[in-house]
Amino acid sequence: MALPNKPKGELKAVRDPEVEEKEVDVLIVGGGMAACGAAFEAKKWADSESVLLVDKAALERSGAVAQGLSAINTYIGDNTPDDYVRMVRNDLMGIVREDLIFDLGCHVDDSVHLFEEWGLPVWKKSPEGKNLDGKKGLKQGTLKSGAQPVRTGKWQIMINGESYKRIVAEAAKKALGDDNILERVFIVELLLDKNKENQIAGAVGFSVRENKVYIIKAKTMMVACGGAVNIYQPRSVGEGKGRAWYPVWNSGSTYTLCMKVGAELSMMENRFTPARFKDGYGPVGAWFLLFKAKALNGLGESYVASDAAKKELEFYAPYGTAAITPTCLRNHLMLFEMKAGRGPILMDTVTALAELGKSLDKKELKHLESEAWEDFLDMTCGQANLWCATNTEPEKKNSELMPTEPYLLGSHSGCCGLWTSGPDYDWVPDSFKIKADNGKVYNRMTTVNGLFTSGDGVGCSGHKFSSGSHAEGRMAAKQMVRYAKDHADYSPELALSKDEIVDMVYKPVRTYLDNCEYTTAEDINPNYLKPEGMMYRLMKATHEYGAGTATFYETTSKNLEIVMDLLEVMREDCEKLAAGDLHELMRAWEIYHRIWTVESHLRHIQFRKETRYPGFYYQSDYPNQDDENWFCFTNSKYDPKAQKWDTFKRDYVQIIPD
Amino acid sequence: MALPNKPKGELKAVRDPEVEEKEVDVLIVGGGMAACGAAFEAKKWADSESVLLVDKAALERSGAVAQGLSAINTYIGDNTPDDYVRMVRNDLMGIVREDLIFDLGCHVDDSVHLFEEWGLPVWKKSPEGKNLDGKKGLKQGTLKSGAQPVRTGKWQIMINGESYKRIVAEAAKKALGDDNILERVFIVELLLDKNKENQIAGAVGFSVRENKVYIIKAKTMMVACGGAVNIYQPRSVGEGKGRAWYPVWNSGSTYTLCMKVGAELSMMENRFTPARFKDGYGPVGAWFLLFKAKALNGLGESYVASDAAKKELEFYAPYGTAAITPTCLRNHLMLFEMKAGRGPILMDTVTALAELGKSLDKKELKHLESEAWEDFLDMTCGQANLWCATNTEPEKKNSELMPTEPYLLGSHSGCCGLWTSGPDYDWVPDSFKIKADNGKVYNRMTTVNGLFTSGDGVGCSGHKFSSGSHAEGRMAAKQMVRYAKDHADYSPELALSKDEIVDMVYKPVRTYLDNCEYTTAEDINPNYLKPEGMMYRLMKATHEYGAGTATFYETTSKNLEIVMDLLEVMREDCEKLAAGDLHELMRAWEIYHRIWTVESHLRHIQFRKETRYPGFYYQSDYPNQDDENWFCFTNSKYDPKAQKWDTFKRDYVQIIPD
Amino acid sequence: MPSFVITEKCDGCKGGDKTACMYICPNDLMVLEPNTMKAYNQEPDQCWECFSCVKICPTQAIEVRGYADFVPLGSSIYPMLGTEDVMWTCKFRNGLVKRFKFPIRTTPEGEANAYNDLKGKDLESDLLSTEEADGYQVPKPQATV
Amino acid sequence: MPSFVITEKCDGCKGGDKTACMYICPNDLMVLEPNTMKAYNQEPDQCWECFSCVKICPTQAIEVRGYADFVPLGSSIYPMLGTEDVMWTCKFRNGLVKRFKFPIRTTPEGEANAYNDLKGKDLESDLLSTEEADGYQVPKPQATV
Ligand SMILES: Cc1cc2c(cc1C)N(S(=O)(=O)O)[C@@H]1C(=O)NC(=O)N=C1N2C[C@H](O)[C@H](O)[C@H](O)COP(=O)(O)OP(=O)(O)OC[C@H]1O[C@@H](n2cnc3c(N)ncnc32)[C@H](O)[C@@H]1O
Ligand SMILES: Cc1cc2c(cc1C)N(S(=O)(=O)O)[C@@H]1C(=O)NC(=O)N=C1N2C[C@H](O)[C@H](O)[C@H](O)COP(=O)(O)OP(=O)(O)OC[C@H]1O[C@@H](n2cnc3c(N)ncnc32)[C@H](O)[C@@H]1O
Ligand SMILES: Nc1ncnc2c1ncn2[C@@H]1O[C@H](COP(=O)(O)O)[C@@H](O)[C@H]1O
Ligand SMILES: Nc1ncnc2c1ncn2[C@@H]1O[C@H](COP(=O)(O)O)[C@@H](O)[C@H]1O
Ligand SMILES: Nc1ncnc2c1ncn2[C@@H]1O[C@H](COP(=O)(O)O)[C@@H](O)[C@H]1O
Ligand code: SF4
Ligand code: SF4
Ligand code: SF4
Ligand code: SF4
Ligand code: NA
Repeated sequence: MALPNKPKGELKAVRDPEVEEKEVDVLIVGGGMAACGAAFEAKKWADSESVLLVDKAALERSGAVAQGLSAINTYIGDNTPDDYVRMVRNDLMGIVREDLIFDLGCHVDDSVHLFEEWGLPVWKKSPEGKNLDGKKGLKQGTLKSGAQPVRTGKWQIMINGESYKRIVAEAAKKALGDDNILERVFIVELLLDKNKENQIAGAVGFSVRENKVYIIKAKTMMVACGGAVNIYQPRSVGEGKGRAWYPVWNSGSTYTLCMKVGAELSMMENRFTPARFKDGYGPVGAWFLLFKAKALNGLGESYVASDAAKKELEFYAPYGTAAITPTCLRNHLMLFEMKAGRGPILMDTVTALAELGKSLDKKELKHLESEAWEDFLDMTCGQANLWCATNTEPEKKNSELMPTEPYLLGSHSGCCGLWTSGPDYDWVPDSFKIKADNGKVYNRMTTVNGLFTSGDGVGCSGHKFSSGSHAEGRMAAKQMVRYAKDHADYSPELALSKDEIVDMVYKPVRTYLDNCEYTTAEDINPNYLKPEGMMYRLMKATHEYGAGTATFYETTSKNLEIVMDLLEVMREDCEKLAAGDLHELMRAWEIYHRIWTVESHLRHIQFRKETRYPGFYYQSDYPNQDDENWFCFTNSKYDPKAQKWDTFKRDYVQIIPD
Repeated sequence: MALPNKPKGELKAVRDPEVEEKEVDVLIVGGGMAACGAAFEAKKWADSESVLLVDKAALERSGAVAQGLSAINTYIGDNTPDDYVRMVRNDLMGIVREDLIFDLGCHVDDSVHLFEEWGLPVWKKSPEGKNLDGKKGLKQGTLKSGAQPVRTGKWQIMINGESYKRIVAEAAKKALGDDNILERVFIVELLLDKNKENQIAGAVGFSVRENKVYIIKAKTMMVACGGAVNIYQPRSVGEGKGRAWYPVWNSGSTYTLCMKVGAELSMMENRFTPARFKDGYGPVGAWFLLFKAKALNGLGESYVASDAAKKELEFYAPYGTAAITPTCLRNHLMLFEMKAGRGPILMDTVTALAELGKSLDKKELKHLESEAWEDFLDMTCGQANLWCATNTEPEKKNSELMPTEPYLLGSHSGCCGLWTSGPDYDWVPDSFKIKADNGKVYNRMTTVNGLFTSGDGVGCSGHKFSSGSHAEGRMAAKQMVRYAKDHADYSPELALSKDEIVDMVYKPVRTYLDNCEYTTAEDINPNYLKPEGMMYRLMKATHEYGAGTATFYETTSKNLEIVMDLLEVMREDCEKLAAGDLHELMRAWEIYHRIWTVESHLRHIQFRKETRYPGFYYQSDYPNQDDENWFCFTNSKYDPKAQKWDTFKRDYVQIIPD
Repeated sequence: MPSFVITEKCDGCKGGDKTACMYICPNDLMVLEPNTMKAYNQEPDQCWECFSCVKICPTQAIEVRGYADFVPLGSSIYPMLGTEDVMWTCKFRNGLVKRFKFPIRTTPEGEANAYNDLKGKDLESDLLSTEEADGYQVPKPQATV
Repeated sequence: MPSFVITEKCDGCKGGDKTACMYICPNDLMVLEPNTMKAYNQEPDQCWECFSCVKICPTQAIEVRGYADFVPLGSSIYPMLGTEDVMWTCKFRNGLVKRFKFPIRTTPEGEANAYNDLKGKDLESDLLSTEEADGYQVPKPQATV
């Protein structure tokens, strides 16, 4: 254990890494649903343009869909994009970018049809109205050919999605070609062009497999690194802190990378804290929607049906009184019970299955049971093990529900992210169109020329989910090729030298090597801090002051002041992050990304002097919605030159009528 | 890192330890304030009787006073024991054992006088009413000779207490003799006599320095292993979980050891959650009482002076309206602010020091500053470093306050513990006198014949603090000698064989050795669980369901049911605890002790259907005090033969008039 | 619920230059110890229990045991990933065993149609390549405010 | 705020059979690594920052750095324990240094009066040995209910 101190990982970091320099036309950062969409689409439009994709992990299982998914939550089908906009708008309490959402609604089904073609098993309705799994349902034909999916809600369709990501990645890899894909390279910072103001020029990163720094120049680039997890203390703090609902490896790179080159953020206050099965973080949607289960409070009451709940929802009309209660308000009602001392909240699986069982024969019942288990096994395996470990047969024993710690994401039922252009249609207000240097509008381009995003990265447009993220990545890919062609004679130049870049990327390694022998314990050293320590520090600060679970998601102006101070000191102390091996070097950069991301989140909460999303968070000094002053987008921008933040309003414009 | 798996510690555990058998008349388990008192006193009364003290650590710095203390919180001086009873009774919301408290008040000063004689520096008032530290104050003479201490409150006196424990331990060691002291031996279980019903016969433990099991027979024994810490998730969960307010190494051994042989517990629901400087857990008493600082809410208001606070306190009359607000209600008011969204709570050190500064010259001001720092440096050093790290000069920057996670203890401002006899005076009600097998009453004896406790171990009698614990240990020691003499012909016999005992004590080692090679990672193995994992499990369960900080100290009947189920499963899984080295073996037994202790705590909370101590915990289904049904002691008893719990009421009897 | 490697079963992927578990873990947790040529999880408290390593290991050497924080000992779930289906064996703490089989894909591995020959035409339109090929028309809002 | 050992300063207590830091830690954290003969804290997250090891180390090899969870880097506090006083040096993150000296004991070490010659007389009374010697009278309640 003691001296000589040894880096823990098997891949020790050295002081002077190799450097590999690359130059491409189009760069895709990330390898998740959106990036795989982009990878599939890009070459269809590119001619001589080169495309490179860089993922910190292996495409086959990287990102949020690593485990699989049991449903595709966005499939328009017989619905209209107009209704899709209405649903998303209501769920997000009114303030959304309807151009982006409508646009997504127009294209998402094409991706779903591809998934099915590639081999993703999609449940079908039999002519008799029975549910068929994706294998048995093959006989009904494809969705594209008119077969009926199994709908849980109006927008969701069931799949057998264990291999969802493998299938999507396979198509992406084949389309882009292995030579154009770098796996296990973590992108650390983006770089602006040396000569052209506000123009993206490249990205730098490093390999977690060998001591190598990558410097990649690109004319245009999409950053789609998913959302941010482990920015708040999770509900389990030992080994179990791996068990966040969203994948622990998404560390806010999307937001941090883009904001640090000056891209404008929007609605970063809109965190997402889903209600989930307690501890296992298993999904609840199928239980509520497919199995029609009710949630009970500690007194055994279906509290959502109570007069108090109805009154509470009326207070948030029109959102609260809509046919589908917004996600945040569903949490709000749950928290309302818990705070009133009427916890815990239980999902009444017993009654739900008994009710369903009344109209089913034995075989159908067995099938139903299997569906319930698949819902977990397809995307939250550990929840299934928790049921096994606690001898929970859902037909015999109810399970507890609990809202999770907050996440930042833009593709699920949250909508934080970057401010981007939407489609360049005439019905889209001018204020939503970002003009590039050449005066053109590029769909899903951020306010930095040539810098695109999609999936969790695009702000003001939640409820895209896996399918929408894929489609959006494809949209962005096409636009990037267009951008590259329009800027054929632009040749990116970096302001930093090779050495300066290596200094930056490998700083934690050098700090480690310079100091590790000073003490007898590798992790406790006054001259540096390991990323794990900083992770705890970040989580404690946000947990306690930033409306984490410690306070039932409440914060106050004074608490926000405190946490902003703590974050400033954290950023200072990040100069002393230390990494002894390549894995730890990744952790160092991840925590750095997390700190920046959550800072933007809290700046937005601080700026928006109302409580727009009760159930997601409460600003106790401004406990109500305040439409008069705050029915608008909250945007912010970090100025990389001045190193200063600006937070400001942008007008909300309604496009689709109520 | 990977194979072959190696125990982490330097002292590997072997399958078959040495065994050392001992037999003494009087056994002292523990080496803290109470045990040192007992060690000082025992030989003064013993003739041929042998006495042995066993401490898991080194007396010089073991127990709660390891760091030192800056005050002696119980010194009667010019006050009366009668008033002392009134103060303790009011602080603990009415239900206390007045015989025990009065008795303690009669003897505590004698210990304080000894401390001073031994060399503990005690602050003195100069004739001009100035504060003199313990060195300068020497000229004033001793307390015993009539010198005036520096009082913070009515009961507390200031000391320079860095070496408090070293001094007290020195006297204890000299009095008992090094040969009669075993350090670094952890006691695991007590054993009853094979032949005599309900008679203590011995204790078993092991050395954390060599592979050796101790089997110690004794006629009589005192268990004084302090209270229980790390039974609830602390406010910092990374490295910082070492920073509990009470010392992390006190693991509830007192309660578990005694309850497992059938000793009756009382008022185990009475946890203690002190308000402290946030994160550093520095003491607040001196700030409130000596420096006259006020606590402010997030709006900058001195909330304790508000009408709302007054109303709240009146609701808890007569306790709430007494001159000194009870400790739990002080927390309650603080929580009231935080829950109402008026956090954080700040100690207004700036105004307090400015006010004091008005009447002081420069030198006196400097001295005052030094007093403020000493308050931390004498007993919570880390708080001083936190001030340094956050550039907090108390005259310039206020510091936040926060109630801690719950602890179980009986000597500070909490009163859980064992049901014991008090003194055998005629004014003591018969129901408080436990008759031993010979019909005699032995002061501080539990309901098990020959088994004594003191300090944190004695229930229903808080506010003893360091001085009272020492005095109480002395009282118990005298009674043990008396018991040993009265039972001179009793020769303890154990029901378990040597092998059975070794099997029990070393079970975690054998589980480890049998299974550790199955996986490539020493800590992750399906066939066992490391103590650290179990610690997180315990802490999460109590944190969330047992009125931990997760819920602002609230629980409900349903949540209590859940946590009782979780504890049962934990006890089952304890069969699979694994330890690769001697340090880990101690951790295994500690977590086992913690689980039992906190189970008794929660059983009491479950039984007492009222909320007697708002600010310490809330039973939301019974949110108010209910004098009609619950103005009584809540007691419980685990029957070691039947392996069953019983929880019941005992009458409160008032002795000292209001 | 961190993954663990069963010592006897792991063959270090036969000394290949990247091991399957190390290749796949989205969180870069699995590594090979070069002396013993056995894999281990280097940061169990960052394991998302995604089972990617479990499913890919050619020797079934990897399993998962529930997070110590809240999962009682004694249960297990284990997936056998085939080409068309996954078969889960779920063992309860109390001994109950449940088995479930779910389809995972309807085409042979490697056969996803990547439309490598498809070339988009109108870069200025808002159509995706396959939409364009299908002759899809982008809808307009039925009404605007 | 776990303790740490400065490699160069620790001499393993000169190879004595128990080292000072290991002897004193109330939580059994300090251990000696036998190959290098240097001490280390084996469980930093259970360190109560009691400074017992810091104060006792004969070579001033042990210091403490604030818990990563909430203590910014760059400050330190350090005690020098004498026979009569302790001298604390407190360095702020911003460079400010404060020094404090407090008395710790008023008698020479080892000279605490243990009253080894005192023998109690009346085992049936409620008096402690020194109370009995002083002729102390146990008070009775001024009044009872
Ligand atoms: C985790 C999760 C997610 C979902 C669900 C359950 C669970 C448990 N549910 S349910 O709740 O309703 O049950 C869904 C469901 O059933 N149906 C559905 O359609 N979508 C669901 N989601 C949402 C979708 O998964 C989500 O919308 C999309 O995946 C978002 O796509 P995208 O924005 O591309 O993010 P990603 O996580 O897939 O990919 C991120 C990629 O970035 C890489 N990366 C990250 N940082 C990087 C860096 N610095 N450098 C290089 N690469 C770097 C990652 O490796 C990854 O490739
Ligand atoms: C931790 C702490 C405590 C206090 C304070 C601040 C802080 C930060 N404050 S302020 O808040 O007001 O600031 C006090 C103060 O200023 N003034 C005061 O008089 N008392 C204060 N206390 C309270 C007293 O310290 C307390 O009342 C007494 O110490 C209680 O004495 P005792 O009941 O003997 O417990 P102990 O902790 O001293 O000793 C326990 C011993 O048991 C050993 N042990 C434990 N388990 C064992 C096992 N299984 N086998 C063998 N040995 C096994 C330990 O090693 C130890 O020797
Ligand atoms: N109680 C509910 N009412 C309506 N929609 C829900 C409910 N619960 C979940 N959903 C939706 O179902 C999908 C999956 O839900 P979840 O499992 O919560 O991610 C998402 O589109 C949710 O918005
Ligand atoms: N557990 C729940 N919590 C909050 N809202 C719910 C819940 N279950 C259903 N709802 C809402 O209640 C309405 C009717 O849902 P259902 O009864 O499931 O069809 C919908 O608006 C749902 O969003
Ligand atoms: N605000 C207060 N009012 C009265 N007594 C207090 C207050 N704060 C602390 N005390 C007492 O001061 C002593 C030390 O307090 P503490 O530092 O809180 O342990 C204990 O006896 C407390 O009961
Ligand atoms: S995939 Fe399996 S066999 Fe290969 S290295 Fe990992 S654990 Fe060993
Ligand atoms: S279960 Fe998933 S996160 Fe855990 S080690 Fe395996 S691949 Fe990595
Ligand atoms: S007390 Fe000091 S010198 Fe001795 S072993 Fe410990 S650190 Fe080394
Ligand atoms: S500071 Fe105290 S608890 Fe920490 S290692 Fe030193 S003696 Fe042990
Ligand atoms: Na499946």
